Amino acid sequence: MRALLPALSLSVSVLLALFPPAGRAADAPLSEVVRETAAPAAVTGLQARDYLDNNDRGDKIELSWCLSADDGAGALSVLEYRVWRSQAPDEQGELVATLEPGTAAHVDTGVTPGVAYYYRVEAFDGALSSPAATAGPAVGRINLFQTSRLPVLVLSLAFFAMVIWFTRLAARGTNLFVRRIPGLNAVEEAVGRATEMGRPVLYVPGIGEIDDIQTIASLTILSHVAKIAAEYETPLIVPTARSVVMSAAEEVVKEAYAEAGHPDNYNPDNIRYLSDAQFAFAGAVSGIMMRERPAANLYLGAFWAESLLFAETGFETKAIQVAGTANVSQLPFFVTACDYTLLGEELYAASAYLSREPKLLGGLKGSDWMKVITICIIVAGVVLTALGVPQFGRWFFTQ
Amino acid sequence: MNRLGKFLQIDRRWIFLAILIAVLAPFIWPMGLPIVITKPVQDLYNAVDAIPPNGEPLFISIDYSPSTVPELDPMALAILRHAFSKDIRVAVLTLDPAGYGLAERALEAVAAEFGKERHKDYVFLGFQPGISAVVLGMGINIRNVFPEDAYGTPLSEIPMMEGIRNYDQIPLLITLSGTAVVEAWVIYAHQPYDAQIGAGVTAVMATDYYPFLDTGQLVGMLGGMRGAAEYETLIDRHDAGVRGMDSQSVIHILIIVLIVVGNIAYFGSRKRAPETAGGDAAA
Amino acid sequence: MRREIPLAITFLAGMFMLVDFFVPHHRVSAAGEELKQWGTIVIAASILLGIGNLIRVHSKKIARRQSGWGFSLVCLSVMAVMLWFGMWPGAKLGPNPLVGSIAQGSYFNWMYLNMDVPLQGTMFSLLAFFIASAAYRAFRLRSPEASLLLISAIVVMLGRVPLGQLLTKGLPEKATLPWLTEAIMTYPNMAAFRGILMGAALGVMAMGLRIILGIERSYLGGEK
Amino acid sequence: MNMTLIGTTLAALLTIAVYSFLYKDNPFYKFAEHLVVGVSAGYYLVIYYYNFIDPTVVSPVFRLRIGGDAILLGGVDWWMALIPGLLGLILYARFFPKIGWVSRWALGIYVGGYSGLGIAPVMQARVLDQIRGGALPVHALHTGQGWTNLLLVVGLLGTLTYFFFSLKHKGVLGGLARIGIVFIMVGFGASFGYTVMSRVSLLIGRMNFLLHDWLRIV
Repeated sequence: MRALLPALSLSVSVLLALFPPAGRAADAPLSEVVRETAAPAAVTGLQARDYLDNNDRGDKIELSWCLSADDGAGALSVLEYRVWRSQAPDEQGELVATLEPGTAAHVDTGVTPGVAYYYRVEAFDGALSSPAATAGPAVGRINLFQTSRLPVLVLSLAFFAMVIWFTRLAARGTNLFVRRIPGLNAVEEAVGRATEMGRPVLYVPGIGEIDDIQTIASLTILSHVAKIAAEYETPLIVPTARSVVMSAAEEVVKEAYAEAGHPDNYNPDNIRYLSDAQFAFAGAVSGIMMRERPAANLYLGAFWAESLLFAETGFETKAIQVAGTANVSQLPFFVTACDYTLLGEELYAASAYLSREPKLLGGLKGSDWMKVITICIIVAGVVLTALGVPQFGRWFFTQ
Repeated sequence: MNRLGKFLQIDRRWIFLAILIAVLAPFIWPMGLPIVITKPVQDLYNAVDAIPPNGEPLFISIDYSPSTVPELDPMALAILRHAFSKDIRVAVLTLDPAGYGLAERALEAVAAEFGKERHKDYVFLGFQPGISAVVLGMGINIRNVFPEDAYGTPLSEIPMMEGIRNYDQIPLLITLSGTAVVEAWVIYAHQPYDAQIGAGVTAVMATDYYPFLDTGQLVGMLGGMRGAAEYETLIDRHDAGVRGMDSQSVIHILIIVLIVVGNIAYFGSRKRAPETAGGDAAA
Repeated sequence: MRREIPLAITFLAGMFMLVDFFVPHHRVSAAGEELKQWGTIVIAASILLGIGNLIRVHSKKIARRQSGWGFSLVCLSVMAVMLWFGMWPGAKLGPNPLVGSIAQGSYFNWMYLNMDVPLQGTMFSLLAFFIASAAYRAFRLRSPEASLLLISAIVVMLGRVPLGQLLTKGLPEKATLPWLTEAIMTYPNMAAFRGILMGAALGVMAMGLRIILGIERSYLGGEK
Repeated sequence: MNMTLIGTTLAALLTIAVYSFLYKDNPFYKFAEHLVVGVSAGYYLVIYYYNFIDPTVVSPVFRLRIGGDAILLGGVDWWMALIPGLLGLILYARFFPKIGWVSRWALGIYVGGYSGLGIAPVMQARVLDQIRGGALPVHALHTGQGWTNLLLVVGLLGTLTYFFFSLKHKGVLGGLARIGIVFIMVGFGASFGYTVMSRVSLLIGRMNFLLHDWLRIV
């Protein structure tokens, strides 16, 4: 009988290794036999380094390790990991964290910046601890650069360099070719038609706030449209949904009328703030279309759901309609209901294209070459993944 | 112009009338068509379901305004009901000034339904302007952006908010929005702080966010009234979402019939009268 | 100077926020937060500019008895009532009297829920009618591109509703309308939108850079 | 008649007034249109004041100074709240022609700040992440996944090419751009079809209100 016991315990431990119990090992009395003799295997590959988040106070150190061999499987199932921190390599120090099994990383918060720390990580099975893995010294620092954002910085700098380079080229008088953008010439045509019919032009700069770059692109186009309208002596109505956009539009239009030599024709009552509320604005603009009957409706800027409300009401009043937005979800409606539509980036291109100011074309050229780079990276990525180089995705992983 | 050509110029008010009839009829004679659950909805449901009861709260950001109430209110109600029925704590906030009253209305209604207690089971944090600033600020400390709840109680005195500092203690944040606010949550909360973001959006915005589901930037998504109807089916509590689905079917069929009829008329009349109305579909 | 100072301010504010993205130092983050806060306060403070414009335009109409001046009167008086209900002196938030509060149950909240919410919601819902008339008018098989637009629209419209799902119920999974819908949304739609988004993103960045560098300044208005 | 019933009836009548616009522009619609502009203007003013101007500027600068203690607001002393308050004020300088140009300072901070704020996250979320999501493995063409990935990559490259402005769309470039247009058109169609649902939901929502909440006939 006595010989049976070790044999039994051995076979139980083998069985347990093969078919780990669902609960913790501590619940299974038989494994106690084994537990008395050995501690769980130690964790390996422990590393400690400064942890960098986006609001860095230098008070965090990041730890990572490989799980103990007894984590999850095996008779010596790990109950928890214990993380100790000290300021000397051979001290046990202070227990800073106990972590659930399966955890292989931890961020220790609350360290003093600039102080060197040593870490010990032990696997604990409820009775015994594994030998400690040690790492250190690690120092929490207040960093000045978010390294995980390096790819963003590199690509941004490349992009800036190209934009600035082309802008300087243009400023020196180099002729930069830009292909015809369908729909842009329609803007002038539309204003012309309104003049012939003796009816006003309606220009809606979207419902975006002025921090939306689309709104600024729209104000640039507005300045161009206002000049034509001033020359033709056609009234220009600009309804806005944001106070600041309204006051900027006032400045832009007043300036354009002055430049066109008709400062007296500027009517401040035609630049109107209607409402910040989306559909109060939409309803009021529909009212303007029905009652003041503009012959040309231009919708350029950031639009949301009101896009189709404008375009269909405008269609009913038989106005010629040109639209443009970078809000992709609204493009289908403008495309189906308006006469011409500027898609996405064409809106930004339009301000450069219409003003024909060479300096503005630089940005357009820069983003064109950025597109070439992007396409090359994507193609390279496809090829590299096909060749079995999995790192590609990781290079572009940022936080 | 032949008879078909005239049909193309039909007064659009007849179309409006047809739509009105198509939406009303199923209300009076419901058909009860079955509803299939799609993956983004199931994913969001599972993510909510996985939150432990009476622990770290589910955050719901009611970022919509009155205009999108029909689509998004049923979502808010369904998610709140799901959470409260599982005893999951809920914190509600809004980044849209017009969402204040709506958020309060939805939260109080469902909380009363389940007999939940303010500050113990749920909290209404109110509105803070400056979308990106708030979203980023919550990554550092919620108390910086919401020092107190909507009724002036400091967060430190609210039991359920104890220990809830930033996105690390928020198992899931669901934004319900008809605008680009979802993107702000992704860019300023998921990117820098790795917050888990789920979204409920209007059907039209859903197309914008499919790429975000693919890259894991969004945990799951409800798209439009259909998404709400699916969620209502999942929690087995039919409401406005499910009720409207029959009308949806009928109107969709009506529009398709209109398009087909329009095309038949177009081809029939084209030989004599070239059609000029309508926008140029090519870009 | 009148031109240079604003441009310099734009440059400094822009560069700071740009650099802030790459610098994790907590003081820089805090300063960035502060700057953002300033920006939003500026916007909040600006709302009176718009309201002023609204009051000016409508009161002019009323004073001159222009056509529809009665409606202008409705607009201005309802705004005044709303302000009075919401901001009666001594008001504070939370459950309290009906006037001078915005909490649930107050007059302010009542007007909001029974006027603002239904009116805006209904204006939005007009789109159900307009989308039908736009589809009827514009979805014609007149070119290959227009045909693609039409066909994918019809497939998705059918695939999204229960009735469409019933139509193809017996077929293998990859021929059912819901599957096709999901496929169109996930593949061509996503590829195209991803492309448009990336293009637009480059446009945004180029424009942003031009603004910071002061090349783009029309939004600042004239020189005077 | 209680307030709730009056409110629901008022909301229902306003709803019908808006729908009358579908028949033609009429006084009821004009009334509704002007009403909503007025109500929402009042609403925004009040909400902005309570939630924003009051806690960030008025309270720290005025009220709390009376007590003598400078309070901290997100780590900032009360006087820091004065700066944005002043920036907000100088927006109104444009009404005084002599100092009107000062109003651009506020605009400069706002527009400049947000332009700078936008650039890098846009590069990150809309370019880098999308490159990562766009460069998919296409070598496993014997599986369905390989083909769909190929479709995604080709569509993405085509669309990007369509937005290339520096060269005329001829030859290979023209071909790719044409593929781009095909994808864009299918995408727009799908988006349109998808949206029909959203818009119809809104109508259903209003009908649900009229029939269920107001008339109570369903």
